[in-house]
Order: sequence, then structure tokens, then C-alpha cells
Amino acid sequence: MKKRLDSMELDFFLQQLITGLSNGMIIALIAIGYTMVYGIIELINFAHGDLFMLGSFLALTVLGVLGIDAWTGGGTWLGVLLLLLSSAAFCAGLNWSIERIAYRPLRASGKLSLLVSAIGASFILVNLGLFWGGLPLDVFAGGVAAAAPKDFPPLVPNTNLLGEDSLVQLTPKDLLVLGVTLPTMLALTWIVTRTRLGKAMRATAQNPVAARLMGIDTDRVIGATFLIGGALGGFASVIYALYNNTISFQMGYRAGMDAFTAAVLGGIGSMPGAVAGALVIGLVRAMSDGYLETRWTNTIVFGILVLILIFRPSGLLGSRAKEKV
Amino acid sequence: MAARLNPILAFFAIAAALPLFFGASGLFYDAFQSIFVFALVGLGLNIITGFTGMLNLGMAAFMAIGAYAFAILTCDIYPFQVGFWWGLLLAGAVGAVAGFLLGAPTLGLSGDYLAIVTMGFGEITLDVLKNLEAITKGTQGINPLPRPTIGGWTIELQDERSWYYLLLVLLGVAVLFVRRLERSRTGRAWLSIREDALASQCMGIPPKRTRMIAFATGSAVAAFGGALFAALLSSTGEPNSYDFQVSILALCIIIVGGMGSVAGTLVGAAVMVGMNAIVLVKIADWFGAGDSGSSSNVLASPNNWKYLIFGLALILVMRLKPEGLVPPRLESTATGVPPGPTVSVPPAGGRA
Amino acid sequence: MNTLPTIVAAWLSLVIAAASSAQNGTIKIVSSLPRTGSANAQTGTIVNGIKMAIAEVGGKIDGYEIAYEDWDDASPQRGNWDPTVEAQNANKAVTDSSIVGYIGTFNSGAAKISMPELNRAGLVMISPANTYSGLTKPGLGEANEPAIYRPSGKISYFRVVPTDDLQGAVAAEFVAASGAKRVFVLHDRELYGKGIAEVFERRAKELGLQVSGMEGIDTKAANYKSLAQKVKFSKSDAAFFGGTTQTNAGQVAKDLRSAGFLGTLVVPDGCCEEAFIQAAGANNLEGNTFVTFGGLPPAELTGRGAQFRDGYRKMFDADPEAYAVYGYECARVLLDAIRRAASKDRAGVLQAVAQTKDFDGALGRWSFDANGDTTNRVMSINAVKDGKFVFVKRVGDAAAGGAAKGPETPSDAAAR
Amino acid sequence: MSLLEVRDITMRFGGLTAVDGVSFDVREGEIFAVIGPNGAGKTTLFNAITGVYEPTRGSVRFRGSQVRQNPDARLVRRTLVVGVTGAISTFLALNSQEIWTAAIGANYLLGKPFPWQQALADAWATARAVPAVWGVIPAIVGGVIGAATVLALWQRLRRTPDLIARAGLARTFQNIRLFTDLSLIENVLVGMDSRLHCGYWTNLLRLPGFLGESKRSTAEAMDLLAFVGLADRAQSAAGSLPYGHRRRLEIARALASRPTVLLLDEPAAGMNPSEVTSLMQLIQRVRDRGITVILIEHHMKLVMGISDRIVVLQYGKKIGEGTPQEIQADRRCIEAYLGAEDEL
Repeated sequence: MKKRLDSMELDFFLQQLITGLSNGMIIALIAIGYTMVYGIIELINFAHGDLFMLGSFLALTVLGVLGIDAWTGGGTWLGVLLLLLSSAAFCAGLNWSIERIAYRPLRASGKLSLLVSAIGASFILVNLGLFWGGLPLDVFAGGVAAAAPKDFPPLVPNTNLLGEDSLVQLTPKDLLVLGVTLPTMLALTWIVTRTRLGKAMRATAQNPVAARLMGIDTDRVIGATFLIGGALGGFASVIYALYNNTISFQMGYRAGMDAFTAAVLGGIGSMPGAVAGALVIGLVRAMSDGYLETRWTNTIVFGILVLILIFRPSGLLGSRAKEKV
Repeated sequence: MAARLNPILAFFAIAAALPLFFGASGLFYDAFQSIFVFALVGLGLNIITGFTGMLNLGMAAFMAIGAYAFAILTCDIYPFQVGFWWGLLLAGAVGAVAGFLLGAPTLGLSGDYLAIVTMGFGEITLDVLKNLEAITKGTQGINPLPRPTIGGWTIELQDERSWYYLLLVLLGVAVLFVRRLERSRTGRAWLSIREDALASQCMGIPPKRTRMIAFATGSAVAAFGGALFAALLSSTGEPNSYDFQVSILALCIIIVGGMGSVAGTLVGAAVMVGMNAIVLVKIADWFGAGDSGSSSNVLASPNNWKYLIFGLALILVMRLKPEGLVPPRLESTATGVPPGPTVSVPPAGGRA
Repeated sequence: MNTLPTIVAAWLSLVIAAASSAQNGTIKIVSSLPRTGSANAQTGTIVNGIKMAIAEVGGKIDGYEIAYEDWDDASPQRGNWDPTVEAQNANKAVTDSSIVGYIGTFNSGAAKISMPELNRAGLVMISPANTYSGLTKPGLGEANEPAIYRPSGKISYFRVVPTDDLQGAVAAEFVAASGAKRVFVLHDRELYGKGIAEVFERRAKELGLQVSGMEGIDTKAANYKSLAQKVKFSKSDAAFFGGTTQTNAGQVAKDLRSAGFLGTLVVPDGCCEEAFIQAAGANNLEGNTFVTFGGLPPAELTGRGAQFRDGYRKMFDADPEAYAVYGYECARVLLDAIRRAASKDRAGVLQAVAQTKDFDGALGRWSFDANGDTTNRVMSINAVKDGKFVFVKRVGDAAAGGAAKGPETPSDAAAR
Repeated sequence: MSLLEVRDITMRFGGLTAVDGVSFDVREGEIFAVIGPNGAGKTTLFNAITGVYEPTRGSVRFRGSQVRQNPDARLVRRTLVVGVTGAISTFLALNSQEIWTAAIGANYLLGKPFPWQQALADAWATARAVPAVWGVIPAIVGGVIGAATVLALWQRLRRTPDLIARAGLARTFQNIRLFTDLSLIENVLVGMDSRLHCGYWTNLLRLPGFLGESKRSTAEAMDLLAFVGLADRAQSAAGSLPYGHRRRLEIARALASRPTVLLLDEPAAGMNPSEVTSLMQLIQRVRDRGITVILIEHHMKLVMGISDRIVVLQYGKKIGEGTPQEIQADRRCIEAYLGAEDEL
């Protein structure tokens, strides 16, 4: 009896570990969008979470229009790929346009006017999400209750890969999260460290004036950053939708907040930091939900954030930039 | 200096005169009562972010702390019942203590790290208020709250004109105090930290202590505003009334008004809160009139456009007046000093 | 330097516009519901119900034009009901003397703010959705409730929905009768959800059920997978969620099922809407998810209720949601009172509403009791089948807390 | 005895050694120059002296003692207080509901007078009855975290620029750091801050003493502006000043604290010859006020013209020290410097 209890406790722990990591990886994808934009123009891009929300609405629309939920076998995976690509393209384009319209003209006038502009953009995107939910499509339940959360069809099955008898669940959903997040991050690391664009991005982040003097078209580099950040948001939105199976026009708020917290926790501007921060947040949330009380989870997450920042003022993996005196 | 005082005096003069023209309209009083309350919160945030340059995304938490402290100290379901005026004063004090407790370990953090900590504090405060049901009544809110009495005369809730002037006077006192601080050694230290923290430190100004004083002062003013917010509703509402969106509203008030400008904060509050209380309501009324048909189309309801209008307004204001409606430091342009020849600072060559 | 005067001038013109006066010869009723944000789906159907009731009387009573205004007590900054806006609405209603009836609020917290204001002005307030017991019933809320909401000493607040203390108990009785032994209670930490969950927990313990856990969720979380695992590992065979579709009931149900929790799940009437099925995914609810509802679902309605259902379909080209009937009932009881009122002013209407007796409503035949609550205690338990709510049984005819006669087991219900 | 003793200062940034074991003494009342080619580590040395950077190794003694907070009784007391407060508040945070319910919820009846003593007794009894898991253990954790926080913060704050500035070392910056949105006079008043006494409440409530001090300080600031020749623009924003004047304002601001030592970082950078001449006069007048001046400068005419002694750095190391005549005669110094000039 005693032994059995122990194994159940272990199962429970493993389960929370899996859940925490999966949630953390989704947050990480969004967090990178924040951290990239922050790194390059020092803007907390409030609209990013809502951009992510619109990405999932696009995915649901594409799914509904093409009837992807009816595709079977290999078709399902083709469908998932299609959703990923369309959402990424959409979010990238939208993010780029927002930068063009709402941020670029204000770049010279200081961080805070940019911030308010981003807040404004965020409100507009939320409203667009509300309208979008009213589309008269079957996947939106005919659009009658525009504001209601929408069910996202379970393209990826929830079967337990460890066998139906196992208490611990590891599902294709978890693998999907890993299978999308990991290659994306590797590709991103490659872009940032190895390509010309990546070098230009890092140079612009370091010193935009110098970068411009060196002949780098900083406007284009910033645009490219928004494109990439948006595309990652698009990936995240599809993964999120497939993993949680619900989307709502207000989901951008919490997703954005978690991601931003992760970016800061890891050291804002640092991409590996954002991933580390996101995994920490995912795990802390899962463990707190599992072993303590859910209602205190937010308090615990932010308590840990404050503690970490007291002892590491520039985040887990951030480097303390020495001010040039 | 006289040039700077003008917009503030103008604001108060106009505000004092307005009821003569609109004394009959309930909507007018409601709108302006909220404007005054949020002006107080904005004033607090202006000290923290506008003067001292610390981005604070958790102002609503201090408002909540003020409101709940006021409610717990005055509501008759608790034994304290200290009365309206002591309640206000103590709410401000509790706000200052909370600001101090949050600030003590975290004010060494730089810009956006501090922002996220304050945002987290906002979330924690909401959770704590919700979860400590035995003390805060959870999501029920605490009510009723007492009315202010002045020498045996009680201002009832429906006596809107008296409330209007009471709030105006309290706002005036707060503005006076904030201006006094701003134009003293204390305020100069705050501004110098915003301008250049390192240079200010090298002038012997202890950054942490100065920031902490600013943070506690701002928190106290916001808590004071929160207490009035609750008193005006005669209820704390629910903890969710003080969520992140309120912090964002406070931030928009000071940025749209003009960072670091007291007059800007007042105008910003009038614009941002007024937009909600008057413009959006009116838009909904105008478009909603005569609509009795099917409302299953999401675009048909004017209420569904509010986010969009609000967001567009924010972006537009920033496009047209990126420095805010009433930018601070008018006198530097008013005295007519021509801007110096722009000498490009030679790029610092290495670690010389 | 001329920014300030310009702005002031702009505001002045708006304020002038705002102070517009009412027309003569019309009687106005208003509703104050959260119309911005996520509650919109439910409040939309309530407003439809109100509009329908007014259309039925032809928009006229005794030669008086009935004007209706749909007020929003939410703000875009909040995305939810906003106490300041609700206070403004109450004030606005009080100052406009042509308003004789105030339908609202949706959230009990909002009612706490407007109730004393409206009471002082003697303006009748009828709520389609407030279920917090303390608003009307002495002894169930704080010590000073409900007296603080009635500064004039008179009762001016009425509601057509049964309160939490009834519905939570009914749900617990249903779970006990289904043969479950251990139940896990979840709630959304809001006034409504938590209140009903607490009643459920108390009643469940009385009935000998073991409560294996009680947790408040974070309504904005992306998912509840960790919590759902906790429920599964607690070996509970039933779960109750006190909350609404807006507070993420759909995600809770979905995650419970995907975690492999197979027991009975019961949710209250805040989830009794199509949007809940939409959000949770019909497959996840099929068979062993039950929704309690104060009153009978539209399909089960007879007489007046059936007329309502058919009329609604005709007018809005959609099936009425569960909440629509409450809005309809509010408006009808108000219009009926206006018709009966000796004088078509606030005092007359208030008196007439208070005297409502044996009202032939869409929810059945009912009266307002001395507290302003409906005497209607009929409740129903509904399941989800093929993506639609199906009626399972009628409960709660007896007084509060009393055992419903011969409850069915969920398996019986599923067999239907 | 020398005023400032710099001993074996070493600054490393990652793998790069910017300053490597530099030592020198500065005597009271002299003008002391630090010269060297770009990248020699001069500004880094300044930053290490003024507390902007914590040196990797070495010490700076001012009037015979190091300017830093040493672990003392105050630190121990503060750590204890914060630790105990942390412990108590963690305990209360976890058990507040129970204690509140027992003390207030259970004792208070609407409208009846409240039995305060009974409430306190109940609160105490409830607090004592808390099981160890929710009482002692969290309290210990809270206490440790509180104490650790104090120590961590102290470690970061024990040698800060403001402490050093208050000790009497004022400085200017290579890339001029004025408070651009403040007026000239306010800039100077900020520099004077450490000598002002009016506290927060005096300022808030305009208590007696406020007016007198603000008059005195404003007058003194005007004198200082006059001293550097900027009195006529006292009310305009510092950001509107032309470049040459900014240096002067920075010097006035630094002088406002009545420092013992004034550290000037490339004061002549970007100035034309006539401006340099007047700057030289200004520096000499500053010294005549009894203030020791340490300056970094590339401008040889200025350095050789006014310095009493000079230290030469190259690649972070000291390669020479002496009077201007000695330095001008030192081959190594000339080579280092001319070589660097070629690079420019």
C-alpha cells in the first residue's frame, strides 16, 4: 500500500513536470517576440499578446474555411503545417504593419509615447478579435455570441502515448509543442548568430546610431525584427490553440503578461533568457497548481520573480550592461 | 515659474466654475468626480514615473490598498470605524507603507525590471484581496462606507455638488503639496534621477533613498485617490475593479497629459476618463437610439466599438502630440532661449 | 498654451450634449448590463428578451410611449463591469425623472453599488441575473445586509432568478443521488461562482459526500491542466465548478476531460448557454456533464414560456439562450406593473411591482416575496447531448434545501 | 600626508584588463593630470575612484581612509530587524485569516462596542496554536530571505558614487551629463544637495527654515553661475546651452557641493583655443579656492600649462609620473603619446 502511494506521488510529479514544460514552451515562443522587440527598440510591445490572439483566430478561420478538421491521417499533419504557416505569415505581416503605422513615426519621441501607442494598438487588436468572433462561420458557432470563447477542434489527438492504463499522460499534443518550439528556436539562434540580418539586428540593438553610421538600414532591421517576432507569435498562437483547444478574444492579456514576465525573468533582450524564464514560469505554475493552491499561483510566480530579481537584478541570463560613463 | 502655475490655476478655476453651468446634469458630476479621483491616482503615478522616471505598471494596486484600508478602517462591519477623515489620512499612510515595503528591496532595479515587479505587485494585490476573504470579504466588496462630515454637516452621496467641491478641494490640496515638493530640494532630487541617475548619484544624491521617498509619496497619493474612489461609490467594489487595466489607464493619463507635468496630469485625467464617461457613453447613446432590431451582428452594437475607439484615440494623441497635451517645463521655451547649436558630441573613443 | 482652453471648450460642448432632457409623454425603462467585453454574449440575449417584451405590448401602455435604453455598465478599460460606470448609470437613472424602471444588474457586485442609490430615489430595480443571497435575504450575507441597500426602508429591488443558496443545494443533492462518493469543488473566486460553490460544499457534506478538495481558479489562466490532474489524482468521482462561461468554465470542463477525469461534472446556470458548449467542445460534455438552471429550459416551457420561445425564434431568428428568458421576464413584470400602476410614476410602478402576485410568466406562475425574491423555485437539471442542452429533470419544487423527490441518477439521464 | 592615495587599482571587464595595478598619490591643493592615449584606461580609473565601478582589486584612500561602508553594528542591527520583520510578516501573511477571524470576526457584533482586550488575547492564542508547518518553518524562511536581501543590497551599495561625492569628491563627465530638462540654476542646486538640510516634511509643509534655506541656496547657486560666467541664462534649460557652456555648467554643478577634490574628465574636449584658454583660467581659479583638481586631458597645452604633477597611462599601466617638465623629458611617455596621436 505504502509503495503504491509513492509511485502515485511520483506519477503526479512527472505529470506536473510534463504539463509545466509544455506550457512553458508555449510561453517561450511568445516571450521571444517580446524580448526581440525590446532588445532592439526598448519597447514593451503591449500589442504582442493580442497579436498572438488574432493569430489563433486566423488559424480557426482557415481551419473552418478549408474544413481541415475533417482531414484524416497525414492530412491532419498537413493541416497543422498549413495553419502554422498561415498564422505565422499573418502575424508577421500584421506586426510589421503595426510597427510601420503606430511605432515608427514615434520612435524619435521617446519610450513612453511608444508605449502608449502600443497600448492603443493592443486595444484595437482586442476589438478586432471581438469582431472576428462574430464571423458567421460554423467554427465560430455562426458568430452569434461573438464574445464567447471559441472551441478549437482537436486536430491533434489526446491519446496517451504511455498507454491507456498509465496515470501519467504524455500526449501527441505535448510532442507537438516540443516539435515546433525546439526547431523554431534553433532556427532563430542560427538567424541571429550566423546570418547577415542577425548581425545587423545585434548591431542595431547595441547602438542604433553607430549601426546606421556603419551603413545598416536600421528601419529595415527593425521591420525584420517585428516580422520575425510576429511569425513566432503566429507559431505560438497555433500551438496554443491546438494544445488548449480554446481561444478567446481576451486571451492575449494573460498570455502576453506571462510571456513578458518570462522575458524579464530571463533577462530582457536575451533570447535564451526568455526561454529559461518561460520554462521556470511554466514549471512554477504547474507545481504550485499541483501541490499548493491554484488561487495563490500568481502570487507565488511573482514572488519568485521579485526574489530572483533582488539577487540577480538583470534576470537569469541577462548581462548587466555597464553604463558608458 | 508663474508661467507654469497658470494651466493648473486655470484648471481649478474652470473646474470651480463649471457647476454653475451644468449644475443640473448628473452625468456631469459623475464624469468629473471620476476625473478628480483618477487625477489623484495620476498625480501619484506622476511623482513615481513622471518626476523620478520609474515606470510603474501597478498603480492600481496602491489605489486598491487605499480603498480597502479606508473601507476596513471605516465600515461598520469592522470594529475600527475611525470615521471618514481619519480613514482618508490613514489610507494614505497605509499606501505609503505599502509603497515603502515594495520599494525597499526592488528600487535598485533598473527601468523595465522595476516595471515588471510593479506589475506583478498589482497582480499579487488582487489575489491577496480576493483570497483573504475573512478580512477583505473576497469579491464581495466592502460596503457601506461612511459619508464625510464637516462640523456636524454630513455630505450625503446624492448631494453631488458638495461631493464635487469636496473632491476638487482635496485634489487642490494634493496638487499644492505635490507642487511644493516638486519645487524643493526633494523634487529636484527626483527630477535629477529621472534626467540622469548616474550623474545625480555622483552629485551625492542617494538614488535608492530618493526613489523610495518618491515611490512612497506617489503610493500615498494614489492610495488617497483609491480611498476617495471607494468613498464615492460607498463600496470598494470588487478587487477586480483595481486590475491591470486601471494601472494602464493611470499610465495613459500621465503620458497623454504630459509626463512630469502636474497640469498635464489634470488635463490627461479629464481627457482619458472623460472619454470613457462622456464620449463613449454618448456615442453609444447616439448610435443605440432607435435600435430595436436584431443585435446578433457583432458590428451592430456600438458598445462593441469602444475598444477600437479608445485605442485609436490613444494612437492619435501620441501621433499628434507625442510629448503629451501639456508638456512639462513650459518656461524653458517661454523665456525664449534659443536652442543651442547642435554640437554633435564626439563619439566616445574606447575606454579613454 | 492654448491647449487647455481648447480641450475645456471641447468638453463643455460634450457635457452640454450630455445634459439632454427627456421627451414628454413617454415612460422610459433602462437596463444596465455589461455590454463591453466577455459578458456581452449573455447580456445580448437578455437585452433581446427585454426588447421582445416591449415589442409584444406594441411599445405602448395606456397611451404612454415605452422607451427603452440599453445602458452599458462596463468600460473598455476594464473589459468587464466597472463600478464607476455602474454608479454613473444609477445616477443618470435617478436624475432622469421619466425613467420608471431599472433592469439590472448582471453582476451582483454591481447591484451593491446601484441598489442604495436607486432605493433612495424610489426607483424600482429588477435584476435578471443577480444571485448573491445577501442582496435580499437577511442572515445569509454580512450582518448589515440587506438593510444597507434599503436606506429608504422600503424594498425597491426585485429579482426573477432564484438565489445561490437554492441552486447550490440542488446541485449537491443531484450529485449525491448519482451515487458519487468523493467530490472535488472548484470555483472562479467571483461573487456568484464562489457563493454557489460554498453552498454546494456545505450541502454535499451534509449529504455525506466526501469533499476531496475546494479550489478557486485563476479565471484568466491559459489552461487548467495541472489542476485537472490534481482532480484526477484525488480519485474523485464527481466535480462541481461554480462559475460561468466567462470565467472559463469551458476550459475547466475541457481540461478535466482531457486529463482523463471521467466522473460527473456539474456546473450552475452561469454556464447554461450555447456559448458554454461552444467553448468546452460538445464532445467533452457529452453524457456526464450536467447544468443546473433556475427555471425550465426554453424547450420544456409550456404556456407563456412556449409562446416566448416561439416569439423569440421569430423575432431574432435564433433559439433563445437560457438567460434571454430572465430578461424577458424582468421586462414583462415591469410592463405589467406599469399597466396596473395607478399613477405612471416611480412610486406607482414600484408599488405595483411589489404587489406582483401569481404572475403568469414565462418561467411559470410566481410572485415576489417580502424580500423581493421570486417565489419560483422550480429548477431543472440539463445534460448536453449532440451539442445541445437536453432537459433531464425538474427539481427544487420544495422549499430551499429540501430534498427533491426521487432524483434520477446520471446514468438514467444519460440513457435518455 | 597626501590627500588621495590610489593603490594598485585594477579593473577587469571579463577578459579585458582596462586598468592594471595603477598607484599614485595626490597632494592637497595641487592640479594633478592623468594623461595617456585613447583606451589607456583613464576614464575607467576615474570611475573606479568615484565609485561608479567597483575596482577588481586595489584601494582608494581619501584622507587616510577608504570611503565605503564597512560591516558595522548598524548593518548587523538592520539585518536583524529586517530578518525578524520578514519572519513575523511571513508568519502573519500565512495565518492572517485565522488570527483575524478569531480576534475580530468572532468578537465583533454589529453595533456593539468591541472588546479590544479579548480580541488581543484571542489573536495571541490563535497565533500560538498555529502548527509548525504553517508557523515556524515559513517564519524561518521569511527571516532568512529578509536578512539575505539586506546583505545582498548592502553588498551592492556599500561603495556608491553618492557616498564618495558626499565625502568631498565631485566630478564631471567626459560625455557631459547634465540634467538637460532642468534649468541651469536647478542643475547647480542639485549639485548643492548634499549641503542642504531641509527635509521632506519641511519641504512639504513649508516649515520654518524652508524659505531661508531656499533663498540662501539660490543666491549661492547664482554666485556659482556667475563664477563660470553663465549667470545670465540661469533660468533656461540646460539642454538649450551651447556645447562649450555645458562644460562650465558641469563644473559649476560639481563645485556646488564644495568638494575637496574636483575630478574633471576631458574638460577641454571639443573646445576652440580661446575657450581652452578661459577654461585654463577657470581651473586655476578653482584651485585658488583651495580645491584639489584632478583632470584627464588630451589637450597638451592645457595639461602642461596648469598641472603641478602628471601621471601617464598606457594600456592600463602607469608608465610615468612627475612634473610637466619631467614628463616632457621622458622618452617613454613621449613615444606612447605620439604613437597614439598617430593613430588618431
